Amino acid sequence: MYSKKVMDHYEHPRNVGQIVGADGVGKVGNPVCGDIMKIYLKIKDNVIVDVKFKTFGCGAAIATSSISTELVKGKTIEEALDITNKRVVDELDGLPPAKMHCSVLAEEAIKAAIADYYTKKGMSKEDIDKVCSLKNTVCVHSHDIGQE
Amino acid sequence: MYSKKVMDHYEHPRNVGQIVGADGVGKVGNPVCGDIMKIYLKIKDNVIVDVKFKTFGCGAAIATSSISTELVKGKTIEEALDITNKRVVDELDGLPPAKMHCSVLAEEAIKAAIADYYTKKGMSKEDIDKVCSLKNTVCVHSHDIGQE
Amino acid sequence: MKIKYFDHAATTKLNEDVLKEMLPYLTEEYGNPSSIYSLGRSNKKAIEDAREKVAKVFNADAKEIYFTGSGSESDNTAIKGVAYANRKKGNHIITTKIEHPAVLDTCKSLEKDGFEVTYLNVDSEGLVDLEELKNAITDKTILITIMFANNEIGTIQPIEEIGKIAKQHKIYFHTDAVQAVGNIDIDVNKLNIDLLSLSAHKFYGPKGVGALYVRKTVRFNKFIDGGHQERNKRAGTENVAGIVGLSKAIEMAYEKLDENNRHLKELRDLYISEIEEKIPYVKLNGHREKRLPGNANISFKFIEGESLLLNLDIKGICASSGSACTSGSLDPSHVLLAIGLIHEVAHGSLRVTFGIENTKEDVIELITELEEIVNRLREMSPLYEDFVDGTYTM
Amino acid sequence: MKIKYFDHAATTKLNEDVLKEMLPYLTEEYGNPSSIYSLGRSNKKAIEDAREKVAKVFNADAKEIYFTGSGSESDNTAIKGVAYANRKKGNHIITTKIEHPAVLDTCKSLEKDGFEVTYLNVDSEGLVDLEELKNAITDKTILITIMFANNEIGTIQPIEEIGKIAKQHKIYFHTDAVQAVGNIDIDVNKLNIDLLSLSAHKFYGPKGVGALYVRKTVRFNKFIDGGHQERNKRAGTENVAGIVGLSKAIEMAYEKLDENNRHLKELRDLYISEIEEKIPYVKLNGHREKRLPGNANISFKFIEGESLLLNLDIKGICASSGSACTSGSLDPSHVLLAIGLIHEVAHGSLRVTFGIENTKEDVIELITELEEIVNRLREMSPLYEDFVDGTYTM
Ligand SMILES: Cc1ncc(COP(=O)(O)O)c(C=O)c1O
Ligand SMILES: Cc1ncc(COP(=O)(O)O)c(C=O)c1O
Repeated sequence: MYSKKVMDHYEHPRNVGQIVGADGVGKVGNPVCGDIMKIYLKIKDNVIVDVKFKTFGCGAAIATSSISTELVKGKTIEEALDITNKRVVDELDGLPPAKMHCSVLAEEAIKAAIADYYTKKGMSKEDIDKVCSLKNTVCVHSHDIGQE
Repeated sequence: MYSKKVMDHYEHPRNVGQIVGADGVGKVGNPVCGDIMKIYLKIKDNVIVDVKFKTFGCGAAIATSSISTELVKGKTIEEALDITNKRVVDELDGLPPAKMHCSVLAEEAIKAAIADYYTKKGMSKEDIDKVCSLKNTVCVHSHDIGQE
Repeated sequence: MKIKYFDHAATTKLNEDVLKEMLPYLTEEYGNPSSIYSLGRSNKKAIEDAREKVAKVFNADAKEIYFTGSGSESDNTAIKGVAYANRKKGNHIITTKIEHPAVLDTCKSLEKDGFEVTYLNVDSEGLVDLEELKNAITDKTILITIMFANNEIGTIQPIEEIGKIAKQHKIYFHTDAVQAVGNIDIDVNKLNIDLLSLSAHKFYGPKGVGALYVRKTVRFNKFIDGGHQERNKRAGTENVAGIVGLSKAIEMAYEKLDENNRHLKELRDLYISEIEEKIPYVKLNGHREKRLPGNANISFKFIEGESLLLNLDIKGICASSGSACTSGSLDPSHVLLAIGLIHEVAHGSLRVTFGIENTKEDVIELITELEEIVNRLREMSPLYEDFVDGTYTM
Repeated sequence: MKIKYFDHAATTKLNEDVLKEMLPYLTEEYGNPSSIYSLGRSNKKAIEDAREKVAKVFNADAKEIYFTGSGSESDNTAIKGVAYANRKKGNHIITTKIEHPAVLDTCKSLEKDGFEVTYLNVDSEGLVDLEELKNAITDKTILITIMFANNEIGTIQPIEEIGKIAKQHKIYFHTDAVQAVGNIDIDVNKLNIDLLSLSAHKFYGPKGVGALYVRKTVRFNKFIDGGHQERNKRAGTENVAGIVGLSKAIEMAYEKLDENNRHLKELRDLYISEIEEKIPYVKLNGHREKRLPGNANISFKFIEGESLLLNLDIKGICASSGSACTSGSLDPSHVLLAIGLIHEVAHGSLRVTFGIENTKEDVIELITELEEIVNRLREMSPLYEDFVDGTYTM
């Protein structure tokens, strides 16, 4: 089902926790769907110097959160915004079709945290939306499409 | 499926053959149905002194023919006419439901042979029918009724 | 790593004695039961002996037992078979919201074909309301199909009362007893059951073979068309080894029913009481007493079931969850939602089902592992964080 | 007494290597394939590997293979599945008069539900007429279902030509290949087959497991409703051991296809030529060349098949007959009647089907026994007496 890489990440998730006084916090997902990701960023001179996450969700949700924190750590904000869900999936050596939405959630969580950082900086909502291109994640699993 | 007795009779059928110059010959059944029984009787002083049969048919058809010849041999005609299909079945320690019609055929074959004997003696058809109560056997197996 | 298996409601390990009885039919006794030579007849006899054994367990007649390819096929055969054979009498079927998909989806198929189906509610412990059942009956009702015991929460329905109601109204009563058989004493006459489904692999028998009890007086259609096997009610060369295995397994289960039940209940009650004592924010799902002897379904709040299962798997522990992620659908278990759980609590459910080979030591180990894993997952749960912060309640 | 088995069209003995592959799934590998822990995943993988193996044989994709509980279930699934899913396009189905009951009775069921079925004739050798097929096609035709090779007389149909016709008219083509699989090389793409049924126990696999190939583009309904197994097309916990056995057996059959075929044909041709030489008044049923490598169906005039079988059984010889007495119906085999046999000749048919473990010596022994038994039964046959007397001809 899951790749070795996914299993390694849900068994030993990296950067679990929270950052008190974080510069940006993103929270996406919905308890009704069974997935919530929360990402904390510490940003210095446009660089993500620290990152932590908390996730309520399945193994894939934990693994995508974990790998995403690794991917953004030490990166500039622009670099972090470039990380797509596809990149997350590739880094994990693939995800089952039914779990693709978790990678989307991870991408969104990073963007939401950066948006929060921009908001705190006083950027307007429209400008943030332009930069972060935030979608609204909804309860849509891709199981049935993927399986047939 | 078949009792030991039935298996013994189809394996070692008694009185197989024909009697040249028989006093009575009965033939019942229908090749279309897959059962034909032919019984030859030698009758002296109202007693069946010899009997032979030939049968085209399944194991039960052969076994019922065989046992019937044993049952009538040495009997008076009246005693032979008293032999019912039930008696044939009992003597064979039972038959599967689907094979009950074979025992009916055997009863009919004996009666047909006796009727033939009476005919040769000049008895009228009505009188023979009264004595022998011959039915017309038709292609009706009792499988489906028996199995449900 | 030694596997610790607590998922006996999913399937069980084939009993060695059962396999031993099956093996001749996987080797020298290979004849087709429909063949008339001795190699065929001995296979036919094996099937008929198996039928006797199964019938005996339920106080039924051997002619009332039909072998199938699974519990699901038994359910399909029973429900579609009765529905189509009795369509002239009526087109209404009553079932519940917590049936297994083999019943629920069969009912949904029938709805597409002109049947009307009432899906009864259950209360917070998973029990149907007998008054609601009575009120649902119309003069078009031809079948009541209500499961004996639920596969997720273990709740046992008041089958005898349901049977009485069905009988009073002259409506056929089918029960999906896939989880009950092997765990509960069942007399189809005492309970007024007209049709009953079972599946061998739930009681230490082989996978891919089931059975259906149908009372002699019930009219039902053939489901698989073709040859005359199973008294012309289910076509297909018989799975002789499977049928022999089913019959041996059911015989063994009922020989030791009381003993096994005592053992399972002890493990179950130990587990439930220890978890409730040691881990906060948990909820037992299903009825506390009217439940399968080996079933314990508990929701661990603030965490999600699949990640719980995966962490248990790492420790070699097998269990199951009603989380959406393991159900193959968008929603968590329809059963947990039907008993009124909110989604996030349903997502955090863990079903542990004990079996005869489990020991007290196994259970204690399970509890220890669970404590640690639940703690760790809560530590990484944003829901738990919010709960501790006072910004979230469930 | 050592059994001499010549009834491989009825069923075959499970191959020992196949059983060996199955055994882990009857012992330690007992997980439910739907479970997410490793004991479940390994079972899921075993099924997916089996699917690959089966697909490879037919030049198909693994996603086009579905496992079922029997050849009969495959036939029911294919025909009912296509019929109900494509009802809006049309309600007409074309089949033949010589199909197995699993196809014929399924078609009859559909007729009761508003479908129209054309039953094509066959010639005296059991072949369908392609012109008759073409003429039968209407703009309501949604399915052609014609068996690959007949189970009684062994005749092999012109499948490639039928496939072409079906494709030209954009009609789905299903073939019941239960007797062909393991004996004939089948490429579903080359032959334009859209659906294909098979049953494991016909090629030294286990009883109670079948498979269905369905081309990706075919719309078909689920037959057994319930869980999501088999990509949501066939509910029920999988018969993992059976599926693994099926895949191993089919793989082995096709590895040695040519070699096995040469052997079977040698035995078959020896049998047919010797019987025709040594026993008068016999008739070969089916096509002399276009027939299954192991099939020889010969009518022995003036005698009845069941008594022939019973006499063979006494000698430990297993074979089969189209006599009414062994078919469970009033009439002899519908196949033998369809090729124009009169009833009494049909009653006297003997089907001998050779298998890979049979030897030339076995065949010679069979012929010797047959000569003696046929003679003895003719001596006690009133039909033969009449024939000798000149009062009866057939
Ligand atoms: C041509 C054909 N179709 C279908 C079947 C049915 O297969 P099964 O008995 O495995 O259901 C058989 C075997 O009896 C067969 O020979
Ligand atoms: C209550 C219930 N009904 C039906 C089934 C279906 O049984 P099977 O998977 O053997 O078809 C199951 C098992 O999954 C079950 O628990």
